[in-house]
Amino acid sequence: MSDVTVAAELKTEPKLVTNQLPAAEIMGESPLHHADLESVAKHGPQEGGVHFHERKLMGLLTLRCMPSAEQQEVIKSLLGVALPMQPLTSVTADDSPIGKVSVRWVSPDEWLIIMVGEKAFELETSFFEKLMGHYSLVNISGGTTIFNVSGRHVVDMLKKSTPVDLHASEFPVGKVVSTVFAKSGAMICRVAEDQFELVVRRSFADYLWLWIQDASREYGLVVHH
Amino acid sequence: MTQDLSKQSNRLQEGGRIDRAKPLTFTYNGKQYKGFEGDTLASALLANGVDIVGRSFKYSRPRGIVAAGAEEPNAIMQIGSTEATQIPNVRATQQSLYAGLVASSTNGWPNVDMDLMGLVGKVGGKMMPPGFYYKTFMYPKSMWETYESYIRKAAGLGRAPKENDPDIYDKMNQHCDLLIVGAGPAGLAAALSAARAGARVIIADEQSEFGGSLLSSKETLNGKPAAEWVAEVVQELSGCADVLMLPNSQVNGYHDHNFLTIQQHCTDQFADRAPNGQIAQRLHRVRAKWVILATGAHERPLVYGNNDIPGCMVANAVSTYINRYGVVPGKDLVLMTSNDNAYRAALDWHDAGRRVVAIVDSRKNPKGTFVEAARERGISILVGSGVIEAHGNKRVTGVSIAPLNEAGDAVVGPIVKMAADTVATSGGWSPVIHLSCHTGARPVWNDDILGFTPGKTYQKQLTAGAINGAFSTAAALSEGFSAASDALSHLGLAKPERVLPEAEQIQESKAMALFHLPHTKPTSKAPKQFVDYQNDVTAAGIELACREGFESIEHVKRYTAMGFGTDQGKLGNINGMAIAAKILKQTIPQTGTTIFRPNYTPVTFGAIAGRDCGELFDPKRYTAMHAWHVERGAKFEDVGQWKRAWYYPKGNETMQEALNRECLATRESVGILDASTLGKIDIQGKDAREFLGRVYTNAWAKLPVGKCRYGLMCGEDGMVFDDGVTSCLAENHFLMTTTTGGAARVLSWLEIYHQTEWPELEVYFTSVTDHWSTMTISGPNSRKLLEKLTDYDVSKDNMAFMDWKSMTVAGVPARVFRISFTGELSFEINVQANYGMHVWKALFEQGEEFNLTPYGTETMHILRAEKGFIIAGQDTDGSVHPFDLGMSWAVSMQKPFSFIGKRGMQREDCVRENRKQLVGLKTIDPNVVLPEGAQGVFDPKAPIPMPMVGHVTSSYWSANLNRSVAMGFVKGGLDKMGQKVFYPLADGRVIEAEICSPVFLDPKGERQHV
Amino acid sequence: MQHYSGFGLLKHSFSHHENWQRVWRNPTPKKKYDVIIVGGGGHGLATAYYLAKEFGITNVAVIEKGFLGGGNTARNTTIVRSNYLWDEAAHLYEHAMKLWEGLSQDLNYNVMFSQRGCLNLGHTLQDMRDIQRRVNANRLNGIDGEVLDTQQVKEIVPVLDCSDRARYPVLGASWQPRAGVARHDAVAWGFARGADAHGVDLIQQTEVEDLIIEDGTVVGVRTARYGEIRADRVGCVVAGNSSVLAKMAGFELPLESHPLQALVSEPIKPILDTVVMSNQVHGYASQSDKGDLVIGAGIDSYNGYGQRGSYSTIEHTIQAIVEMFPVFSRVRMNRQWGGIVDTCPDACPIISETPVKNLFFNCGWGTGGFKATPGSGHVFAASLAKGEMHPLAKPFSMFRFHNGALVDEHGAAGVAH
Amino acid sequence: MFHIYCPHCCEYREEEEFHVAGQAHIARPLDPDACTDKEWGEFMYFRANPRGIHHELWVHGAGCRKYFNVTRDTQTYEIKEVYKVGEKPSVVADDVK
Repeated sequence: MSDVTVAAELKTEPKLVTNQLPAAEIMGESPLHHADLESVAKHGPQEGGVHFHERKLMGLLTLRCMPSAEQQEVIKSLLGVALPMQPLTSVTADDSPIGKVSVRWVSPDEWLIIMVGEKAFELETSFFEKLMGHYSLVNISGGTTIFNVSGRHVVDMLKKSTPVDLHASEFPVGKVVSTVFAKSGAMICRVAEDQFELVVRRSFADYLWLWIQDASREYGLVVHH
Repeated sequence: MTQDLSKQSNRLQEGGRIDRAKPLTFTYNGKQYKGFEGDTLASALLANGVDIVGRSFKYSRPRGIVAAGAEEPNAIMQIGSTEATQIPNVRATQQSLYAGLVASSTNGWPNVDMDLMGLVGKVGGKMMPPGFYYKTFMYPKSMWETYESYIRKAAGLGRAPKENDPDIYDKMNQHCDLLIVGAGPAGLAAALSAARAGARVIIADEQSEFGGSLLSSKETLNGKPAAEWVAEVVQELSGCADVLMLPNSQVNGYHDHNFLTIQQHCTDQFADRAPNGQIAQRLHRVRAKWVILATGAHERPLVYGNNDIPGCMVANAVSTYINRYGVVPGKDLVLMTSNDNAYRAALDWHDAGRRVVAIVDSRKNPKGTFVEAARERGISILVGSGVIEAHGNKRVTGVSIAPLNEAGDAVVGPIVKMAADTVATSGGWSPVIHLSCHTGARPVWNDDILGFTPGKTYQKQLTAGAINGAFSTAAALSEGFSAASDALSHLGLAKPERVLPEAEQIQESKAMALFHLPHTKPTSKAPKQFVDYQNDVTAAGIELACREGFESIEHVKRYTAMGFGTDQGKLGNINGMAIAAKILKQTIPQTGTTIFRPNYTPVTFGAIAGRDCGELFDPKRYTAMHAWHVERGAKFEDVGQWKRAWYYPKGNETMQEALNRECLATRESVGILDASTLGKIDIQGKDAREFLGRVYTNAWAKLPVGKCRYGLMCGEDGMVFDDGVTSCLAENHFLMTTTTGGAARVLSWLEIYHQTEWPELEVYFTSVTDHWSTMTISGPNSRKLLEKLTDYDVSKDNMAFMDWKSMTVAGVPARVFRISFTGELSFEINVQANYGMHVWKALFEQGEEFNLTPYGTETMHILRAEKGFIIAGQDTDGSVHPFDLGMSWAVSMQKPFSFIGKRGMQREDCVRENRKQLVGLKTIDPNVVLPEGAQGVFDPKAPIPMPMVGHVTSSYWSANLNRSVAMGFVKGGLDKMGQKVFYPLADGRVIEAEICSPVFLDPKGERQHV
Repeated sequence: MQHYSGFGLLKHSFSHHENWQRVWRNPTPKKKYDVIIVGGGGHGLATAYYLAKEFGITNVAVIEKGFLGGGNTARNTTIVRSNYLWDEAAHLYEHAMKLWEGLSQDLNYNVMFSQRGCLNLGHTLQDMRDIQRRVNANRLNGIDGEVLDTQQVKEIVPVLDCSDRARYPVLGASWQPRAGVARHDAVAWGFARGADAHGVDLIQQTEVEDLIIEDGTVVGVRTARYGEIRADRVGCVVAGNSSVLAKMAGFELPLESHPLQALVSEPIKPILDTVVMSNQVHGYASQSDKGDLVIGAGIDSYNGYGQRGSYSTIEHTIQAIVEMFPVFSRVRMNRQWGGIVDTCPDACPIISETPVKNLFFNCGWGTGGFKATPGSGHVFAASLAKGEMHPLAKPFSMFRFHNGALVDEHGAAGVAH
Repeated sequence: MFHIYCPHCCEYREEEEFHVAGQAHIARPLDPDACTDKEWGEFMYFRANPRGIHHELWVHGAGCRKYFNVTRDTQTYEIKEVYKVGEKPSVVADDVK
């Protein structure tokens, strides 16, 4: 058994890249569409220790790669920011070729790239055209959504939900972990002192939304739209 | 201050940590009593002079409160003011008193004070030595269940509620540098030191207030009452952001790698139902870098005749009730001790203004600070003597005292009887080593302190204070500080300054090893001398067990049930071991060691379950079209965690009517299935094709771009575990589908082989199950329907069977796969899931003219069964290979790489004759549907056990064929076409069926090729 | 052997129970035995008992490193049932069931075998298919069994939540009326007492440190306490430690030793009369004659000889129990513990000859050991006595893992479509 | 409850995030077709199952989804080391040194 090696020969791989979004007039339904967060936000409590917001219909791409120096350079030019090679770190750039982008380390050969939904195909295309060698880039926008949770009790709520240590000394802003969340999973990124983003799978979104409501109950949950 | 303390006959006018300004009314056994805020239920009962709190399990003897904490064996109560809020088996010594508390004793009939079972216990008790039930109730054989029903009548302490629990319990995951268990002097000293050094600290204590032993003694620290120092420390700790203080919280389990569980009582200390939706209890799941056990010690009572009569108590409990609760639990005290420490009980009793009849000390020449203090007060001390028996029935009325020999194991002089209503005893202290045992550390006996101390541990664990035998406050403080210093240096944190309060200097003379007091009669004939109160284990019982050959302490415990109560032998285990050691003529360490398992004290099931119950028990996974299915009135089937539409009844349709309608509509026009739950894996890389060839049984080398292929996946044993269609999206790009239930397993399967066996293959796998919504339109009109929604040419010529194409459907970019699980012309439309509902609804808008009919998993099953298609998991069970399934066409033995499963399916047993093979089954009576799971036989007249030849895996009523269809395994079935199989059923029917091809409909496959 | 009876108890009560005989001797081992059984748990003791009683071989020693019945015999959830799917397993467990039914009388020791029935719940359509399949197979194999619907289940266990509220509602169950529970310690002690009475030497606190093998044939064992003890045949019945003994003999077994945890509640008034098991929800429970709810947790997935498992396993089990029995939410868990179960890839035991002549292994019972105790002991005794495997044991040869003739009791792995 | 250091995430995580995948270093025979039934059976089923030092394969399932090896004492449950797939353990049992 040997470790995974990178292909020596660099060329564009024959893969299928297609735009998956319809014209703008067709409205997408996010995984929490049925929960009608808009009216919850309007009619629900406006004060509380935990705030919740679904960053819906974002563009999310999974990049799998063991990037060579050359590939890293290309990726940097496409993303406008270097891939975070340190485990459990993330980077963001506001002025990348595809606008605001966040790149999160998932594993030594995996990153999650988050941008606005409309830009995903553009980035996929530029990768396909520019990045040589072995890699895979997969659009998972439809299968994923992002919960933004914040507030003075957000850490308490998260402590009920995940076994990772969220203390600021262990989990600073910018850190990202994939972990257990209740009986499902989530990728958790601390985006500010008291603000986290949870990347969750579509089919589990309703369960996790129920869970978060339940875990936030004693602190008061404010939903934003 | 004078309060109306009427009826609280044992309450002192002052003193204690109770708030006499806050009287509380509570109910015990139907009668109302008063206590104060700060009381436990036990202290309030004692204040009111309640003697009997229960009846013993086996002999039904009256029992009173013995202790003041977690070690209490007798005061086990039923609590709850309503049916739904009943709590069984609450230890009264650990339950805070609150207004309106309703408690009752858990056994005794008709009640604990006048218990008729007690008579039975007295008469029958003689016939109930340990293990008596192994020796009787055997004859006649048929009578055991009758005997047992009587035994069961006596079972149990409290009762479960009959209604569901209205409370909620939750959990929190905690991480810390240092978890300190116990907030007595050692724990507080440790916490203070660690907090000052900036460590992340959790300190938990089972009591409602921090302070431990300091709360129940009259000791001073820095010349002031110790409680003042406690208050200062608590104040300082509560100002530290990284210190979590958990009173009312039992650390109940110490698991591997410093994982501990803490049960925090949030509201159940104040109410039997959490007010206003609050959390009743919270379970903290703690991962600690270091742990300091500062769990203290429990005082051991002595074992003597009738030592269970109410009024017999542990010495320290007497002090605790006086000093902490302002309750003197009696009038006339006899203290029996083998050590100095217990003298404090007599001093406290005396200082509370009640009479100390005598201190009976087994030692010849006690001297020390407390002994002198007793002498100063003029308390009579009988040295070299022992209380050998208590007298009384429902309360102690007196004691027999006798001079003892040097070893304390024989009576050597005349008996003196004295009147008293309370006997406090002390045989020394047993360190609370329970938690240290949980991770497998074996305790070691320490002769100096006459107790077990924690053994070698593999955990990052330190111990401080009485758990190590450092019983004095000064020593505990010092050990607490030292343990914290050690932990901090391990953690790389700065060592704190040593700032400890000045404790009193107390001289104590050496304690004597005394556990079991002799009697003038041999143990077997003496009045019962209880070791384990809750399970009625006596010294005579232990001796009998040893005599019968149960010599290992584990045998003794199991034979007598010692230590198996809800107190887990906190009071009795060491005494029991000492008694066994003596009769076996061994030392205590030779006899064995004492082992404790989680929990330290019992933990509410609800708290362990946390929020993972009811609606949140397990995730419900939904597809993007779920809301539509709900609106359409679908019934759902649980498939793994998914909620899948099962069928869509209309009006008053029965299930079968709905299925018939769905099946016919699909074959006659067009039906639609939400197939989004199928697992989907995006596979990219130049070696993707090679990889597929290794994990599937068939060939993938030549699958062209734009084509789909069905594949079987086997384990290394050659047995089928999943199947699905994989499509070639581009030369180096594939989309694999898996079964709904197998998705996660297949992805792991691919990853483990890639990461550990074939890392040289350039390929990546990414799950896209949730990314695509999948809707299958199936039936002769499916093309016409699709044409209405797309401009793309979906004609047979442009899009052949097993082709896939990119196109726009209802305005949404889609990948459409012309594959079929029904045998009909079918298109599987995949769109980005955020647009699944849009396309689904558009299909229905356009599908009206074709009577587009939604169908669920059941109709899908029927339609595929008509075609003889298998479902992995239903038609396979991990014991069948592709050849057993008659699917040799899906295996390519010629591939260069020995694919997974190839070698396994060629083992001797896999290629033998007469294996069970999957075949079609046609019932002779077409109207009879074989039950799935029916077992076939060739000879229905054979005697039981009948040789079985295989079971029915799939069986349905086919509305399309107007007859039943079935598949099942039959031994050698593929060679037995046309032969009969018989299915004897539980209801006596025998169904006859003929072996046939599993393809019941359209054997040439013409319908899907149009 | 002193005969036990109610009359005996009465008689002995007049002499303050001072004259009860020892239940077994504490002998010093001889130099040589016909058969040595390594392992003094229920299976080993049963083997010795039947060797002596049924097959007349009394020159037998049972060598136990700790105390009799101190391993998995002392650590299980005491369930006895025989409703296994495959013929080979069903016949073996039913053989045990029949022995259970007369065991107290045979041993003159009340093992408190209580046939209060066992329900295996079904929560999914595939569960119900599997239940039908198993019950039909059981019936044709002469084993009692019925398929019950939700209402029938509710009638048998009123405290079970059979409503639609449940995450996985109860769709039905299989029901084996003859199944039940027995008093686990008593089983070991009863067999030990019976074996001792027939002359078997029970050697406790004696660890086997090596197997003595000469020319590919086992000739005895080496112990720390007594040195070499020779024997014509050696049977190893050491459950979780089987791989350790196999290593001494120079071969591997298809086994993994895992922690299996169990727990009891505090005693409560009788509320659950039968054994209730659920695979889908992952929990099983019964109530003892003392009132404890006896609850089995799952196997921890890692190998472990520490008699401890992970807390998450306990949590999942309690979640399942509270989900099935919401009224137990306020009952409290008293104690948990762990055993070491030796699991086989096909969830069936190994009762087998080995690559070493005259060395036999009886192991791999996984979670199914207790219920098989008398049957396992009986067929192993027969095999040891004749030097040839008993017909019921033959399908359970370790060599089935070479030729592929597994008896896969895992059954249907799960729903998938 | 184990606390396991993931060599890819480079920090300790809770056991709930991991799954064990059996004994480590069991390589699939390179030429399965040349194996006897016995050899193939031994590859699939027969295991050392030691009491004491054990090398096992774990996967950080809820985290980075990478497989890695753990050397663990099956008696005390101490984790002696973790190392990546393809690497060799540095801690081995006394009798295999």
